[in-house]
Amino acid sequence: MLRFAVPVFPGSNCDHDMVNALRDVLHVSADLIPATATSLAGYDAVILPGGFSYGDYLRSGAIARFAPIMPAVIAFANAGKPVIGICNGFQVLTEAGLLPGALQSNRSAKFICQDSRLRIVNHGTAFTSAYGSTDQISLPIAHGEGNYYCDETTLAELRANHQIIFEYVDNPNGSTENIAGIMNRAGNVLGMMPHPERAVEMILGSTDGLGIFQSVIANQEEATHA
Amino acid sequence: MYLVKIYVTYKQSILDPKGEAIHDALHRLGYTNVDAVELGKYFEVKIHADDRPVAAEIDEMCDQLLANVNMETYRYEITEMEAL
Amino acid sequence: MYLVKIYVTYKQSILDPKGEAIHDALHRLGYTNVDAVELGKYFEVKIHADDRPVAAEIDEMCDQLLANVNMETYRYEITEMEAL
Amino acid sequence: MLRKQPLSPTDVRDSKVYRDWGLTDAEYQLLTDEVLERLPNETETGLFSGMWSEHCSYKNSKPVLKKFWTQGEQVLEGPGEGAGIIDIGDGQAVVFKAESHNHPSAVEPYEGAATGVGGIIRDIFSMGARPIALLDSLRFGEPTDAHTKYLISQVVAGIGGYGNCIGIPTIGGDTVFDASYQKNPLVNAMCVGILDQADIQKGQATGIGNAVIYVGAKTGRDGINGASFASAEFNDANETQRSAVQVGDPFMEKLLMEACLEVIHDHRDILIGIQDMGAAGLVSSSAEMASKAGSGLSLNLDLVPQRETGMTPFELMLSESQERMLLCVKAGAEAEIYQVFEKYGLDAVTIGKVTAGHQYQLFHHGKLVADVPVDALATKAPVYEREKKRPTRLNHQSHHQFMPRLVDATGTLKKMLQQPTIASKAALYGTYDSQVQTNTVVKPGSDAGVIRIRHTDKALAVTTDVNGRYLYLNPRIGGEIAVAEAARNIVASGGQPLGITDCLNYGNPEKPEQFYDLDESAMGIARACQLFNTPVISGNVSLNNESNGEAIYPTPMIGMVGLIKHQKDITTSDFKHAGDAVYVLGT
Ligand SMILES: Nc1ncnc2c1ncn2[C@@H]1O[C@H](COP(=O)(O)OP(=O)(O)O)[C@@H](O)[C@H]1O
Repeated sequence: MLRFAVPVFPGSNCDHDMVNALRDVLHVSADLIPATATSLAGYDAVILPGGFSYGDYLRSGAIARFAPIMPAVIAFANAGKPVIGICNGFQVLTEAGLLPGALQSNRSAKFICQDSRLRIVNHGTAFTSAYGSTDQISLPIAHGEGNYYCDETTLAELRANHQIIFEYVDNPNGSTENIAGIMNRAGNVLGMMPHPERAVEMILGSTDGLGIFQSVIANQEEATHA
Repeated sequence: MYLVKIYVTYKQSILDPKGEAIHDALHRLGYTNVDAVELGKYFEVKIHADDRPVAAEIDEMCDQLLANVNMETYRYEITEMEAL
Repeated sequence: MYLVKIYVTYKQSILDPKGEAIHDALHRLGYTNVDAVELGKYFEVKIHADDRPVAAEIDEMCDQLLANVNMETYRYEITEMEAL
Repeated sequence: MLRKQPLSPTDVRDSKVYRDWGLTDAEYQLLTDEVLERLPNETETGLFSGMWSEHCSYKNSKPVLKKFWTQGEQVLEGPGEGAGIIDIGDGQAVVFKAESHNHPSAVEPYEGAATGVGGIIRDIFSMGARPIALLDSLRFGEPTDAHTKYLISQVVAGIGGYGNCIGIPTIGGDTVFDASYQKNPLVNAMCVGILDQADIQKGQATGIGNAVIYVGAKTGRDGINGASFASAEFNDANETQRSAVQVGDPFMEKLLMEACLEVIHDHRDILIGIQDMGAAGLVSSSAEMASKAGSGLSLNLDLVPQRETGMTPFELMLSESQERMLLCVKAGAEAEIYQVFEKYGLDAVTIGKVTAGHQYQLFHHGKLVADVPVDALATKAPVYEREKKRPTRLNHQSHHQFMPRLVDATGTLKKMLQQPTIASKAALYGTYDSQVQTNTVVKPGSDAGVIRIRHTDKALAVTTDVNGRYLYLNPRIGGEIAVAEAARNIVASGGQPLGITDCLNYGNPEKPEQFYDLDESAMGIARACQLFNTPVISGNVSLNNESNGEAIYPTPMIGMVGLIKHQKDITTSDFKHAGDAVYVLGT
């Protein structure tokens, strides 16, 4: 069975939600890993969860980026294994330099919690292959600093390399080019503001988030069997 | 046209959780010679003169909106700028 | 012992949503002669000397943690304080 | 202001400084002549001023609260502990309580609202429960002037700022705008938690020699004697003498909550009692823990973690610094507790112990600075039977039924929908994370918020309601209506009402007409609760909601929780399909 690691920073609060989704709905193994751990040996994928790491008291993700677990996360990513950052996790990944750009305060300067329609921009990735030809999905967002910013050069590179994965249909937060999620150039690190782990059961309103995890699982299983 | 730099900081007895968190983070990063960190707000306001003195208006703005005088203090510097 | 005042602000080209929101609020309160508001962070850091120059250490802290150089710039002033 | 040299007991008496701290001459006399039979020193007087405030002693409201209906076979813990508990079957229970933070929010709306949320969350996890939902009940003036708009935006930001950060979904509430609340906004927060019945905790300190451990944030000079402040009336003259405002630290509270729940679950053999430090801070939590258990207590104040230097015993005991808890732990097992808190980077320090006898003793710099009977603090506060007089406004009521004359139905409907109180509140609750913890089935915007109980087929429906205008017109019937409205919201969501919590927001009870409103509406609430079988299991009283002599509408906020046995029975308020029939039920 595939093993997922979910690092828990002090102040993470979507860590249990992620593990519940992985274990109860996707039936894979998932462990909460304290941010003080220094190894991710034995894991097939890492997901940095949402929340307010260290209170997000400086900039979101800025302090978590130096947590003891982060060198292991960076090494894991550099080894080509899948790393996903969701919401605060995305902010940590940009602060850590694993993904380009930064996440700024929402244009409204307010926290926004709502469902958001997303366009899947690139279907051929390790994170989106399970969506088939599905064009749009709906996922909840819940953030105060989800306004993606990058400079022109970075944007041109993101475009040229098809690194933009999700775009908002109705941009809720002022993100550059409606960007909701991007991946790194190598295609193994994904960062996104919307919460797929909140959309894995019909009773909670939607199962549109499943595809991301199913893609990772299918691709990893293929890789281990190959 | 004036450029006003406004500094808003917590009063003495008020807890500054953000400053504390940053202080701790700096220590973990090895800057152990940092003894205290306070985090305040810094505003750069551009304003053009109208019928009343700029300083009086800035005081009023700070009291009303930019600072919370129950727990924060403020100070500011006003510089006259070349009109563009 | 040194007192270091650090100012972190957004780079020129970057829109500052919180500054905008405050600008709008000031206008609603009748301060219509305010032309622009930018909101930055203001740190007061107390630090005692160790083996390396304070300025070099502050630069490093800012680059590493206090500012995000992708979108922010910083400047600072160092004052020597009386030891207590 | 406090001096460096403490006042002597005779100075305290002669200067009547106790008045500034909220004690009346008669209360001071009761203290000296009957309770202590001596003159209290400055610190002791301070302890009593906090403990005998309305906020801690309920001295004005006790006779009223007695009228509430608090029984029912579902009740595991009624009013008295930090929060009430109701059985929901399968060995599980739901814990809930509401708290007002009206005065702090009027002074500093963001932090006042945020710390209100922080306080009610501690009440829930100190019972051993994991908080699973928050609600907020707000009353503001008409949102036309700049100051009211500022209050609204800051209060809402403060509630969201705390709840979103700590990771508890805000799934409901209610918001009303009326000129009656212009100068005295109401900010009431409710928290709901869930626990296994085996984990139920009590705030008690028993067993001679057992350790009293302080955990969480350091103590500073914030909100000194806030309990008496909260119980005082506003007027423009005391604008400047308000005690320092508390700042909330939801990040700290998140760590504190996780650490406390870990102690409760994994170290229950050594944990004897746990209580949060709320109103009147350290004195209130420690005196109540000892009094409830019939124990004595001795504390060494030099050991209290302090954020500031030179704090006096008065300041240390009455500080309302946030994010702090007090634990009573078996002697010898302290290290086990320290280890848990250390893992979360939190202070955990033994500051005293349970003693034989019934004295409450405080030591500071090696000296005994307070030595009073525990019960004098916790249970001997005076209780007032206030005078009650039917308000003259009720005599001038018209008994004619109002008959609206409708000429332009569409126009009238549109106008009504534009009323701030009736219009959608999505712009406010849209800034609250309503889905974190991934259990929210019905988000704000329907009748009640609904959260499923993971790994079961059950769900809970929760709502807050009250229409102060009805109580203004008829306090008793208005009280009944408030409970009935809450019950309708629960039923319309598919739930069976289980019980209620309340926040009794009223004016000055020393005015007979205000007391009438309080007393009558309590009787109305009691009757309705009995009828619906929804006992009152917890609550909070906020009096003196007046500014310059004008009271708010009587506003007893009702927070109700209902059980949905099968998730398939969850219903929502929106119309589902074109062509469906629409029925009107009731009279
Ligand atoms: N301050 C608030 N916080 C959270 N939810 C709120 C708040 N105010 C209103 N709501 C939500 O808005 C919806 C409508 O509320 P309300 O106007 O009081 O409805 P009604 O009176 O019809 O029951 C409810 O779901 C309620 O929970």
